[in-house]
Amino acid sequence: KDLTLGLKGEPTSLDPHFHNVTNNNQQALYLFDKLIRQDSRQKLQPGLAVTWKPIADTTWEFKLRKGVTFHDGSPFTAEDVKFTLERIPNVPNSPSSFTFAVSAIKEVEIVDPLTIRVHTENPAPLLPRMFASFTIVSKKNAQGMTTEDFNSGKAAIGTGPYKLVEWVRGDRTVYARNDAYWGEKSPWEKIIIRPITNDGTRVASLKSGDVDLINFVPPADVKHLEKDSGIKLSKSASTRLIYLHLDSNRDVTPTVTGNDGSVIKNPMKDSRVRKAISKAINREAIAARIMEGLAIPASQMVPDGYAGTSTKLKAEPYDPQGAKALLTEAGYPDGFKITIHGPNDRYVNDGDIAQAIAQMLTKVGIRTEVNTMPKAVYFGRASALEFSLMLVGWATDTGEQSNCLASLLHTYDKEKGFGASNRGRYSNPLVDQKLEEALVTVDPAKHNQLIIEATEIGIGDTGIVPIHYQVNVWGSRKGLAYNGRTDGYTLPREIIVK
Amino acid sequence: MTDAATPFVRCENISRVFEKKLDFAGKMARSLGSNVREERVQAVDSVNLRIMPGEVVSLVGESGCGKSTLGRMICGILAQSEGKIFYKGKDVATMSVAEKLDYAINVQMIFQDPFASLNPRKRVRKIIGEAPLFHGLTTASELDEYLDGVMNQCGLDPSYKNRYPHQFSGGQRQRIGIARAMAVQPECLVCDESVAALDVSIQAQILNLFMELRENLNLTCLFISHDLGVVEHISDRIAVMYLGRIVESAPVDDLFDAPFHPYTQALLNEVPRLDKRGVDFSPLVGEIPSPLDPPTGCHFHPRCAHAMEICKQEVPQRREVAPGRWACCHLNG
Amino acid sequence: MSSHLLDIRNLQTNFYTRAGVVRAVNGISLTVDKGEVLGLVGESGSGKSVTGFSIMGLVDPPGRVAGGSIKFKDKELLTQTDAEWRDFRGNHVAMIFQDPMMTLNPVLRIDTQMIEAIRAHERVSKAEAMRRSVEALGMVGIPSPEERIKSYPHQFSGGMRQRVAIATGLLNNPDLIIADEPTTALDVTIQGQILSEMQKLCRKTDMALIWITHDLTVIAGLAQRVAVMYAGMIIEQGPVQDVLDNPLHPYTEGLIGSVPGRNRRGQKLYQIPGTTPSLIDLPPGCPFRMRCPRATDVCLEVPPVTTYAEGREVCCFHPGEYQSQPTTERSS
Amino acid sequence: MAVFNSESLFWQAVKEFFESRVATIGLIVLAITIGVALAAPYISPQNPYDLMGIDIMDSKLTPGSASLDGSITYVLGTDSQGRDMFSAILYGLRISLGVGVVSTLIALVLGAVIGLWAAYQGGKTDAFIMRTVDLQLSFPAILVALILLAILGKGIDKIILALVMVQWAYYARAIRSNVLVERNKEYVEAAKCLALPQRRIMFSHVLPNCTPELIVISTVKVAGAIALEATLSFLGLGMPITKPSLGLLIANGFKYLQSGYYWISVYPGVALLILIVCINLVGDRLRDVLNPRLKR
Amino acid sequence: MLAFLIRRITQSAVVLLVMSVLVFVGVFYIGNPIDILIAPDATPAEYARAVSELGLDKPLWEQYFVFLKGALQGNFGNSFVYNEPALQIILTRLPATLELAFTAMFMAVFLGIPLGMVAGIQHDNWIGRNIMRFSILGFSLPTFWVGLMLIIIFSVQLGWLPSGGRGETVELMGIPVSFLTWDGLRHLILPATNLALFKTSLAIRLSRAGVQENLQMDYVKFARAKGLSNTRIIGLHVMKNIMIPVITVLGMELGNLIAFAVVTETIFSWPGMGKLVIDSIGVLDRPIIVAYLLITVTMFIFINLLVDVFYSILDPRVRLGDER
Ligand SMILES: Nc1ncnc2c1ncn2[C@@H]1O[C@H](COP(=O)(O)OP(=O)(O)OP(=O)(O)O)[C@@H](O)[C@H]1O
Ligand SMILES: Nc1ncnc2c1ncn2[C@@H]1O[C@H](COP(=O)(O)OP(=O)(O)OP(=O)(O)O)[C@@H](O)[C@H]1O
Ligand SMILES: [Mg+2]
Ligand SMILES: [Mg+2]
Repeated sequence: KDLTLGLKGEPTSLDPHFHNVTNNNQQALYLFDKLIRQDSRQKLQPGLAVTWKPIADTTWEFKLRKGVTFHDGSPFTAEDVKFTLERIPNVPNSPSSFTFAVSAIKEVEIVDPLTIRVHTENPAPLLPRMFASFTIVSKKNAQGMTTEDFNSGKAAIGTGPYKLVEWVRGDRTVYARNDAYWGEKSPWEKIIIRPITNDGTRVASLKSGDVDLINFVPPADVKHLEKDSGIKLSKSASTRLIYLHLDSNRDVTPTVTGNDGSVIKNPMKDSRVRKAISKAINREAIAARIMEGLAIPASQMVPDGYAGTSTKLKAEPYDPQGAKALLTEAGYPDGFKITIHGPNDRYVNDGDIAQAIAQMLTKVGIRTEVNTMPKAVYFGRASALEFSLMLVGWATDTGEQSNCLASLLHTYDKEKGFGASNRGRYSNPLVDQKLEEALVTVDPAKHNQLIIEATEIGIGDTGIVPIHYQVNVWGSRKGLAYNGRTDGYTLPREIIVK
Repeated sequence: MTDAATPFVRCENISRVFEKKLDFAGKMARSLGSNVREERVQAVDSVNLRIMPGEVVSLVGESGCGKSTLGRMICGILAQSEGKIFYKGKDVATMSVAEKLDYAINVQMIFQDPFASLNPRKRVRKIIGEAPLFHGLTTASELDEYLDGVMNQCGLDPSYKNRYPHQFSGGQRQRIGIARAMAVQPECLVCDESVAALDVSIQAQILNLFMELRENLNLTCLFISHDLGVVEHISDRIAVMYLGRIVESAPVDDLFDAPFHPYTQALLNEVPRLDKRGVDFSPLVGEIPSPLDPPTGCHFHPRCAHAMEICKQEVPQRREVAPGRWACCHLNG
Repeated sequence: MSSHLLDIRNLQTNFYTRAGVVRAVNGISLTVDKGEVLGLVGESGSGKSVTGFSIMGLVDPPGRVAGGSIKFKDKELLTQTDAEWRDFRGNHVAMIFQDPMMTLNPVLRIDTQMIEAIRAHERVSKAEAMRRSVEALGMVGIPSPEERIKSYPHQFSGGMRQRVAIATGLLNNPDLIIADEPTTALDVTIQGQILSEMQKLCRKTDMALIWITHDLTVIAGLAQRVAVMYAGMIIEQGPVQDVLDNPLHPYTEGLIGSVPGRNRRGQKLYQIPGTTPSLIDLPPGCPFRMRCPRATDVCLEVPPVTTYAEGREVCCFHPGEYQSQPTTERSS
Repeated sequence: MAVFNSESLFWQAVKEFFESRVATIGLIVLAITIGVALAAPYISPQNPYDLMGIDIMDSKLTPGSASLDGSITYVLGTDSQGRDMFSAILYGLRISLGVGVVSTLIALVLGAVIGLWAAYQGGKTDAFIMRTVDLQLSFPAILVALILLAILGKGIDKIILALVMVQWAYYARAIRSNVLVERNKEYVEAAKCLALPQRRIMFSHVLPNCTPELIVISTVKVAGAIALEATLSFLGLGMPITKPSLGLLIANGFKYLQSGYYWISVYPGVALLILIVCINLVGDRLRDVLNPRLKR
Repeated sequence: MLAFLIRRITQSAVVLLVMSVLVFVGVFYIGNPIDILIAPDATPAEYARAVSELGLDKPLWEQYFVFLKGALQGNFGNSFVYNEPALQIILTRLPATLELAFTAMFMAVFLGIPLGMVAGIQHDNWIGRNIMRFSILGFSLPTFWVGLMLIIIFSVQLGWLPSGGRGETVELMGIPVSFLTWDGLRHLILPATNLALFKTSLAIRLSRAGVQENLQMDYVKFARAKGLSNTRIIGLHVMKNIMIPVITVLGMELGNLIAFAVVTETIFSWPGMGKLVIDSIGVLDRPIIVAYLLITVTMFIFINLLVDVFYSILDPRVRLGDER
């Protein structure tokens, strides 16, 4: 009857447009719906929009679903969509909003209550992808409402599969089934979500039967949970890429010194050194020993099979000899000293991965120190370019490679908004050019081809060093299973009852 | 340089007030109507006292009447709030540094508690020897010899030099305390209840030691005690204190024969004596008043059998009632 | 002779410490009669307090009464059960301690502490107990006792507190009060007041009193009989006049000699050589012999108790000469 | 009754100390632990801080397994990096002890100087210092340390700094109140009367008499500091990950506790417990032996 | 008393002021919250907008004065992360922490003091010794380690108690509490035990020392000389005397308990403000951190004040105006 979920995180708010962060987005889907849904492999699916198509270079038309009502019984119409699109850039104090998703829009035109047209400044091939990132709120209920009103439940009225019963911050969120839901009916009357940040505690809650299902089962626990007959594990590869960013632009980089401690020229400007670093890393070992098999060695920025992935790129094989040779060739036969920085509370086993990489680099002659820190400190310093070699993660929520390319490999360009997370300041005009072209190419096939080319160039030049894609694991009590999602969301509709 | 006519130490109207001032919060509270007040204890109230060279003057009085405070001021470890102290005729306040040091060393104090007055972490050698060494009365190489002398003088076995205080009995400890003072070759000792904590038999030993030292070295002594028997035994002159004031001072025999002040009379009456058998005790009535809130006029009037109206209002002046005898009492007026 | 109120025979109290057995009370015999004031004198550590505690059954571990007998009104105390002891204490015999600052519980009001003393022995109402407490306070000379009884101990001066302690002791009309140096910590004037109150009380109620002190002069004024203790033994006892004027034991003589007073002004005081011995592993024989001017080889044996007259005893091989003197009439 | 023997207070205290069996055992174990910790570089089979020497392929081996290349046997198993747990524990002990002792010593000296100075100066200086101490003490220690470390980042120097920051005020207050008590004792007056200079009285008479209590406090505080360091490391602040202290080892093993890799967390935990319990046992006994209130 | 109050209040005000400055500067130095909060693919323009939205582009002192002005009116600013008034967020979490802390304190008092008294009275036999051994252990074990062990033993191995979370709550005078429901109680036991262990040991040691010290006092002997029973002597005379230091110390420790709840709350996912603040430090949510610290310290000060007042009630010798 009831379902209790133990989730690693908690939304910071129930206002779906306040904070663009996994936990918020995930639980927004309990209360609200998107125009365009993403399936478990992040393919686009009809949501509140039944169809969408470009009717001109700069115009997209969306047909809306008929007969959908909000929790309060009011009907869903194009007015609500328009209201949502206008609300998104105007949520006060939002630390991280969805403005990016609507920034291309010039005008929203309501054709009839179930048809809406979106006009853009320039051709916007990625608009449906963007529209798959946010949910639609009710104009009637959300107009003039603040984030607080959503949190209290007053404005948290959507078209989603569940209605909000209560939210006790830090303790639980309780949802009740929306019997009038347009989509698949929930088998549970009530869903209780318990935020349990601590990995050990979360696993323990599952084992003791306090919760029915948990997300982010830590890799270390997978082995013994698999032996537990009362528990079922579900694994799913994710789009979360763990990679190294290397300072490849500056002449002198902060943490690199010669073996004698003297300041030397930044060796990582040389693509051979970058390649050597990539070759020195034993991805299989990391996946097997540290991730307990719950990682897939990565070759590029999103896993195979996603839009924009190259079939030519393969994960760099472990080759210490080759790495040494390349180092010698680049003029560093005895290596150099460097510090690898990484967060210790952000990704699965992030600290361990950084250490393992340090171990491996040290073995090919690059004497590596490790410095891990809480994400609170880490990202600020990383963005301030204080590091030379850093461990970072990237999740491609849109399900295709372009925004990843734009953020990580495109030359940093504050005006045009490129390279926002290019903390190594990698710069390659060829990559820039292909990507920029792709972004205005509406034809899907051509668009895709350009992206692939850009990726091949960037990765081939070792602009970043991909390590692996995380595999997410859900654990549930016997009788339940989870059909994992690449975005890592835990959604009731993916839960399989046996 | 001390001629017989110049007092060794003379106190002129010295007073000592202990005050606890109100801080900012206290003042504020008072202005808001709270009844906090500054606490002011007049421990010593314009006392005149002279100690002639070679004389033993005793200071008696009830607990809290300011005996120790007066003693400590004379020793120079506590500053007076008012009045002057003359050392060998010279005002201490106007002395040079060297003279002050001379004064400080020459007047030494012996304490009451044989346990607390010795530093438990130092050996006897250090306790006694530190000051003479520091003041250059001896040298490190001659220290041992010097100590032997001092310890012998005080009836201590010099072989105990390397012991710690806790390894001695109470009487021996008191001797160590005396030796410590004697080691700087003072001319005057201030003994603050120095025998009060000792058993009778030990007390006798220490008293004998005092008298011996005094005779041999012609020491001047201020002997503070509340035990009239002891005082009677040892002193030349007695000063009786009551609540910060000296109410009477007289040569010992005169005082015991004919106490003048009603308080002295009452006090002497109280003293139990070996030769007073099966007496009916007829005590002085009343409590010792709190120095925080002393009675007006003559401090003794609430307990005095002869109290008159004037006693409540006016502080009696010090008068010479007989040659060498002073008293403060209105009966005398 | 069974007419004594308290009759102690050969009492032994030992402390079993890590360093060895401390024979704090080493075979003393003592009697107290109704209405009598007995002075128990001796130097620090001679076992006076332990004697008192033994009578009260209050010897703390590691101490234990090791032998002898204590009879109170012909009843043997040492074989009493815990409950009997509890009933006995404070009811038949009361004890008052030296330091008035410490004997009262600082966090309980005076009335609580007095009422409980009554109600521990008698089933009376609180109001009745209160009335009696107020009365007792009045008896020891505390002004306006009805108000003062509501105070806490720290609101009293030392002398007042000692009076409260005495009043508490009096509450159940005991036959005997053991006062363990109750005036040592007080000023002469206050001591005089307390002595006077005690004297009045004893005369009024026919209560017996054991006054423990190291001050011979107090005994001289207060007591009728005196017992002198040294190293756990009573080395001399007898009527006050007799003992003070004609001490037989060299220790008593020395003690009297060392009291400073006008008579010997300016002269050297008599000085008992040496210090009190440690009571651990005390060598056999007379404990005073190391300090005794009269000691001879016989003193290596424990001296026997010699009785000169009724109640006039000494424990020495070389006593002074006994001048038979008529005992003073007891002041009554 | 005074017992005369010819020993100094120190030896008497030592003798008394050993009268307690538990405390003696505690002291012996502590001595061994300290010895082992000091000798770690010489006796541990591996330098767990040297990345060259450890191999990820040896990770999470059960106690008693041999390494892949057969060169060492991991008696207590390995952690997720393939680090020999036995060596890591020895080195961890070294860090924990070092951090505990050094931070306590610095805090002690700092606090002592400040407290003494406050007591010596009196008046406004005293008031100011004591208000600062109050301020410091009105923050819960763990929060101060948390925030400080968040600001400072990682490293042994930083954690020592943080621990000093949370401890000094405590000592300053203890010293000051002790000094105020001692200063009124008669032996200090005697020294004054002997015209010895004030500074000499403070340092050579008053201070030594405050030390026994300080010794007692600081032993217990060393244990506290070690536990606090472990807690902070556990919360992810403190030591850098490649130089794990015991607390960090426990934290690293925490996530494996339920997975059957118990040794990664349990053995360092046991080592930490032994260390702290022994220090506390010794401190407790010291308190009994040195406490002036229980004796004359 | 009035002087005492005035003194305390002025002091507290200064403490709070200094502390808020320190925290402000401290958090400023840790880093920029936007770096953590913002989506990684956000454009620089987006970044700049977020910075100015939160007022982080102003100079630090200006930010501080804005804060101070608000704080004086009871407004600590909105949480960066939750966009709700920081104070309100903390206040909703406060009852959970207080419940935990008070329960732990309750356990420490009602377990620690009797055990300590037993240990003090029976100090020579095995009962006393074992109690002391337990207290040494309780004193030594780091809280986080005990928490871990409790979970492993009682929820994983034995499955008796839940491993985390708060359980069902009911409102008691408008405050949600969990100890009144069976489910809530079950959730409360482990974390409270965890938190209480150290304080219990402390209470044991304090009361043992107190009993031993007091039993040697003359007043105990005098009470026995009055013929009182042991029960009354221990239960009233000694008890009342040892309560004074024990309550004082434990009272002062209550503040520490609230702070240390950070660790316990993290381990047991107890939805209190300790966990909140750890998370907030993680994302540099300055308003929350500042408000949390101010509230904790205010509580600290208030508790100490109460303890002092309580102390003066327990101990008739103390007069509050006297202090310093
Ligand atoms: N440092 C001080 N601060 C405040 N008050 C003091 C101080 N020293 C002494 N007094 C007060 O001064 C008064 C006199 O004290 P003093 O020690 O001189 O008395 P005393 O005659 O020596 O008493 P006793 O016989 O008890 O030693 C007392 O009321 C005491 O409380
Ligand atoms: N608890 C104890 N443990 C060991 N020895 C003790 C204990 N109590 C008393 N004694 C010893 O018993 C002896 C007699 O002590 P007691 O207290 O009776 O002496 P006192 O005559 O009352 O001395 P004072 O005049 O100092 O009160 C002393 O030697 C003392 O050391
Ligand atoms: Mg004095
Ligand atoms: Mg005694």
